[in-house]
Amino acid sequence: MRATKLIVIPAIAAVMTVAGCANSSSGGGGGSASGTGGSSGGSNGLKSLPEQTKIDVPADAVKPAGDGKAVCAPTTTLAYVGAETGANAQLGINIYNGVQLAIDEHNKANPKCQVQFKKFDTEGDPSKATGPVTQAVNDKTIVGVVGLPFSGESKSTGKIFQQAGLPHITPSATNPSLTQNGWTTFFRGLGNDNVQGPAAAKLATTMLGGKKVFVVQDDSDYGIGLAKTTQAALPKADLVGTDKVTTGQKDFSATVQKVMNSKADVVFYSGYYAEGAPFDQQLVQKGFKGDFIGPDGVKDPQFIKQAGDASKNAYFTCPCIPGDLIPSFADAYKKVSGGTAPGTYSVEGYDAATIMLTGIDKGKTTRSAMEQFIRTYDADGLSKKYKWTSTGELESLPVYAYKVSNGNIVSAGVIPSS
Amino acid sequence: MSTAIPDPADGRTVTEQEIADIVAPDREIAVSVGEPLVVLDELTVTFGGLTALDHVSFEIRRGEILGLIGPNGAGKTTCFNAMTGVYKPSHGTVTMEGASLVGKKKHAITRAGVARTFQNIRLFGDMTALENVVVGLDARHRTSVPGAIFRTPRHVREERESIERGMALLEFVGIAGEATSPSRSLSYGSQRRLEIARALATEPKLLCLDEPAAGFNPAEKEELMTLIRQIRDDGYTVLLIEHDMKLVMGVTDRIVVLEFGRKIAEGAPKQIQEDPAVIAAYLGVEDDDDGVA
Amino acid sequence: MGINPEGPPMGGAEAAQLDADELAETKGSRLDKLRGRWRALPRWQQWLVLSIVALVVFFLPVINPPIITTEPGTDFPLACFDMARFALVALGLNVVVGQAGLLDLGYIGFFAVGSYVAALWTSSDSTYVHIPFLWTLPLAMVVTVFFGVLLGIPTLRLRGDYLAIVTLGFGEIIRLLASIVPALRGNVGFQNVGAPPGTHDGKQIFDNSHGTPWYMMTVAIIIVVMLLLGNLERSRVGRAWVAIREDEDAAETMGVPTFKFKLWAFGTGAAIGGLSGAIFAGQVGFVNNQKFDVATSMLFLAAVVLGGSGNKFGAVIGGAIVSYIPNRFIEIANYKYLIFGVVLIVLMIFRPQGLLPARNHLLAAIGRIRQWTGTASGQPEAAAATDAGRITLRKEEDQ
Amino acid sequence: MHGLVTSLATVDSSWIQFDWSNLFQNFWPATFDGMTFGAIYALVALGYTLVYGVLNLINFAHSEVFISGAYAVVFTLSALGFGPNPPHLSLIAIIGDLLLACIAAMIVSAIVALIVERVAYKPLRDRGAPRLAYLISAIGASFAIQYIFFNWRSSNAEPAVIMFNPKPIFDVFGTIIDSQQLTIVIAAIVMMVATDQFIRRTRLGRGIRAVAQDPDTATLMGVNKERIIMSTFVIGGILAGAGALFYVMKVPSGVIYNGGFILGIKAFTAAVLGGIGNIRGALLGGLLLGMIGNYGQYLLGDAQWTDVVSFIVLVLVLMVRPEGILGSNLAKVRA
Repeated sequence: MRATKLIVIPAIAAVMTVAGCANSSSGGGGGSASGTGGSSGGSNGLKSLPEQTKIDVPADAVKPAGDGKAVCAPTTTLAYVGAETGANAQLGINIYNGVQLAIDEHNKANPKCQVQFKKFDTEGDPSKATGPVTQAVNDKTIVGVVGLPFSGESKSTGKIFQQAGLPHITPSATNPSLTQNGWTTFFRGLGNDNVQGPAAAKLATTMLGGKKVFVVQDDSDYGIGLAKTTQAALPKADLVGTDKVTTGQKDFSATVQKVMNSKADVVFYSGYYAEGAPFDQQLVQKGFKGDFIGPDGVKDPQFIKQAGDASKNAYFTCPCIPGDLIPSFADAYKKVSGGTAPGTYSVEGYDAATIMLTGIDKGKTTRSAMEQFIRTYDADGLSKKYKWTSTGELESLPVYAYKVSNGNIVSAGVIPSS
Repeated sequence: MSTAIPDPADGRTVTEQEIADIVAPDREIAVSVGEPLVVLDELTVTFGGLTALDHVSFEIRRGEILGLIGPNGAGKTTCFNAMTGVYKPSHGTVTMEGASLVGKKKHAITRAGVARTFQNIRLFGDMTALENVVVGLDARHRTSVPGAIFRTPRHVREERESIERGMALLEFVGIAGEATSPSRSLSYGSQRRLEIARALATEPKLLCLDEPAAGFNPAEKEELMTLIRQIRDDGYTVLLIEHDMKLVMGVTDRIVVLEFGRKIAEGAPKQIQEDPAVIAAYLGVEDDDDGVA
Repeated sequence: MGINPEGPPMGGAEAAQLDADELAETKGSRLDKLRGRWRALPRWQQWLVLSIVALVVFFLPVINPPIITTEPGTDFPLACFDMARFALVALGLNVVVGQAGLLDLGYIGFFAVGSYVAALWTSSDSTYVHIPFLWTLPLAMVVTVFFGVLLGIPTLRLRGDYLAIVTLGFGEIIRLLASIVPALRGNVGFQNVGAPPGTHDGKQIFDNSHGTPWYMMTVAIIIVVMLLLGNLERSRVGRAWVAIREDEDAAETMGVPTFKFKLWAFGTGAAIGGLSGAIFAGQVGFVNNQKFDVATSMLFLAAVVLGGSGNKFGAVIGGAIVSYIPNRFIEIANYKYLIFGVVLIVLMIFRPQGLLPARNHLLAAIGRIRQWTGTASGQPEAAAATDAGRITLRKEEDQ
Repeated sequence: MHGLVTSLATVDSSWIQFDWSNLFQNFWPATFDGMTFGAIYALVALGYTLVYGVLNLINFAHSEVFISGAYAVVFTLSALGFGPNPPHLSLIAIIGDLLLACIAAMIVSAIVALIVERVAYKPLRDRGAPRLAYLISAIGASFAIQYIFFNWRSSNAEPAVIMFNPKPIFDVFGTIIDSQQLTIVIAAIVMMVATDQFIRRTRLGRGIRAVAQDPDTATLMGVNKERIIMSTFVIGGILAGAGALFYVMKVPSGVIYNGGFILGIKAFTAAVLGGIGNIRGALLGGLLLGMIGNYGQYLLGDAQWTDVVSFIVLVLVLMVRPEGILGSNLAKVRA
């Protein structure tokens, strides 16, 4: 055994030297010239966006606490249905902590209306979801549901909610077709892919001044849909190439090669941060000087954590107000989550729960009353204005641009529509 | 019940004649004794650079018991394997009744009429003795998956015949009492016999026995010799590889001797015993177990 | 005992009797007494017991027994359906792995093909001709058999370990193709997959939130499949499979066309996999590329091995357990695979034959053989000796 | 049936397009990058091959042996201050740190390999279990280890650790080969050669070959079979640990609980492609698989095709050469 190491280790050492020599030959130690793309314009010929210092939290945003005088039956229950475990758990945890926070705040302020909270685990799996959803639907004390987080599971269960008349607000499923099934109980608490796509196109071209945009999509429902609407909104001449990657992929050499070949100045990555972060990092490492744009699925503190300095070139689109920038929310959230900061869709979960809690406070403690209440709801939440169309889409949705500044995601203002 | 299964209900003991009729229904047909059944012509097998079998030619005649002997590593089993399709000969032919066996799949060779046993017993351990034999019988059956699923009349008929013939074969080799025991739990001797029954079940024209007496005591060998003769008398041709000279000399009609992959002698047992080349070959390797007793 | 050899073509009574024997016989030496008692029971009592068991199984979701129930975590009838689905899958995989001894790590591929067949011909998202859902079941079987043969022809000549990796690759290819081929809609998937017809009080019976009808249908299918597989087992085909599993070379030498029968095993397994996939698609009502991964393939394999590779009752029970445990104990959802992994190791060490070890009857009319054995050898005690032999074997296995 | 096939093909046949110009245009980058990955596959494939040679079984848990090493690399380097940004360290310091990480990975991988052997295989061997049992036990071990990491480290990938910024070294056919590619390929080849020599020349190597050839005879000849088996697992683990270092070097954010499974399948495919049980076959299979996958990716358009093409090539190769390209086994390596 010892003999093996004797052979192996010198071999590695020898080779490391090769690597090291190469490093030092091009100037002073490993990676001193990090060569990251310009974050603030200039070097790459692109415009930069000013950081937005003040966040437009709607002054009259509805809070779950209400007026503190609400009265309701002690069995009144809200539920979260979605991933709690499994590979998709993180998104679900972000959401139900938001819901938990809303309910905690409500119950603290309203001693006579203690709303119960139940969670049902779907693992984010369309085939698993029917069981928990049926269970939730059969529990008559549940008057409203926050969920389901993913488009796939929403598709496989929307009908069950519809049959039971149980209203639910999805805080994160963005597939446009979800509102075209005639489900009256389905409400979407954020913009769908059709809203974000054109905004992303606008950010890439008009706002950042990109002339050559490269669109990369993952193989998720979300990524595919968003890439499609983004490409459609881009001027034909500005789209220099497209590529597809797969969920779980960690090496993007081929895609990076294609981007470099295309001489693109802006890359739009339509997917989630798990692939987006290494992709951006590898782009920059290969010498990409342009900007990187990701949608709300990429806009996550994890992105910066994983991509490091490479993330300086990143911009994000999101039809949301950044909850982690609202200090009061972030602090309160951390108490519920056990210390972790709010993540993607935490605010949406909080807002969705707030709307239902407001309904309960107003005596809407049956499913049909709750559905009617949501349908006619018209008020600001923490992240946006909530007013639904007849199909369950939100009516007007500003899409915000975000950028990375000093290792944080900061708002760069609203992306003008049209 | 209109079948030929001896019905235990009537309390009658089955006669040996009845069993023999079931085991070898074709006995009367296979009587053109002496004609060549299988002909090996210039058969050569090489592994890499090593020639295991070097231009070996001989014929196996209908109705005879042919012994194939030689010192260890002489190529006996290789010859066997080349005939039964395990190895592909690099040169030469094996023909059976005029049709070539070379290049045929192992199962096709079996169906063409060559059956074998293995030197190191290779039964289907999880199966009962009877089931083992029925696998051999299945070589002649035609039912396939749909027929089996829906239990077509042919399937039912074949299954019934299988049990009947399988039991008769077990009776023939003398282990019918253990028909429903898993073959793994049979005694060594019974396993050897079962291998022979299983090979016979494929209705071969030529039965190849690869050291069937290995590990037997003299009494068992005696029984085996009787059994081999019975098999021949029932119209089968037998090719026998065996170390035990007494057994070989006692049971075979003719003998082929191999050494270092070449044929060095061929003839009646008497002739072989006196052949100087054979004696020379065996003197070199003679030991207590394998020597001429 | 009057066993009628000219019995009905399905051999219903006899087959059931043999299956029952098999079930009882396989429980290891500790249960020998039980087996003996079971055998001693008069026929009608055996039937009575079996019928009661069947009835309880059939109405399990309606009974919804406390403690056993998976509520409030997940709907019990749907959990029951999931058990039945897994049982059916395990039944199919058992043919391939348990009977023929072919290690198939890509069985999920067949399941996926079945699901997509149901989706393509019934979903509102599909542009193909729509046919009634029930017709997609045989169609799914035909299509998966086609895929099974397509995969089998180049690969079944390979030896065990090579076959394992190639089948694993096949499963992955099917999953990837589901993402790549636009007609299969990748992650977007197919909504509103069809269901069997029928309404009750104006509501659809086979609704995707009502597990009971789906469960009962699947259980009925399982029973039919088991009877048919039993027929196969006690035939030339079943014997060929076991022979191949035990010693492929010897089987070939005994005239078994091993390639052909391996292909049949693959095809049969594929058909059952496809069937379960189609039923699954109908129940969930939605099909996309999400759940057809290697890990699920491994769960299927775990089900077969847990229950007892080669024993169809074992496979069914194994399938049901693998599906039930995570639904019953949701707390362990995150530890599910960890626990399965450890269980697999422990099982292989202490009870490699699974809960119900394989002991297949490969011949019909066992009773007749026993009598014949006794008479032909002229030893009245031969039958008893036979039983003793069995017990010996089992002790060996138990070590 | 026929209708289905044709309709699937006709409705949307745009999904498969052979873009030869894309392949030719990117041929050399695809080759070099493929070789880099191939070298990593090869190092991991060696573990499969050695164990297969000695025990005749697929150590399905070897992928987890590998990923344990990758975790060790990440933890070590994170502790040493490496992160998502290239370090500002001197050359010597970097080499020292990487060596440290490499040794840590080798030790961890070797320990995990040994545990797998003792827990999942040894008891089966003692009981004379059938072949299928080993495989299932291996799958069990693989799952158990994966989900230990899952429950410990969550479903997120570990944050990236960048070891150094690749620098262009030289230019071949108009394509730049960087220091990273060169390091990985050369190191892997050196290690393969070292292993090959080790198996040929050392006493332990002879023992391994003897057991591979005929375990019973080897035992009779005085070879301690159990010790040989353990050594084989340890050597496989050490090589997997080295593979893990290069993997993290190449894919800094690729350390995730199921990351080993995917790479393990590739490595095993590589071993089979080259001829399982054959050390040189592992190298050849690894390099080929890396390149073929990359060619497929460029030829057919995107990364989803990599695995499809790899597996199809594997099937095709096995159809022509059922024992893999080089086909022989460990026992036949000549001394």
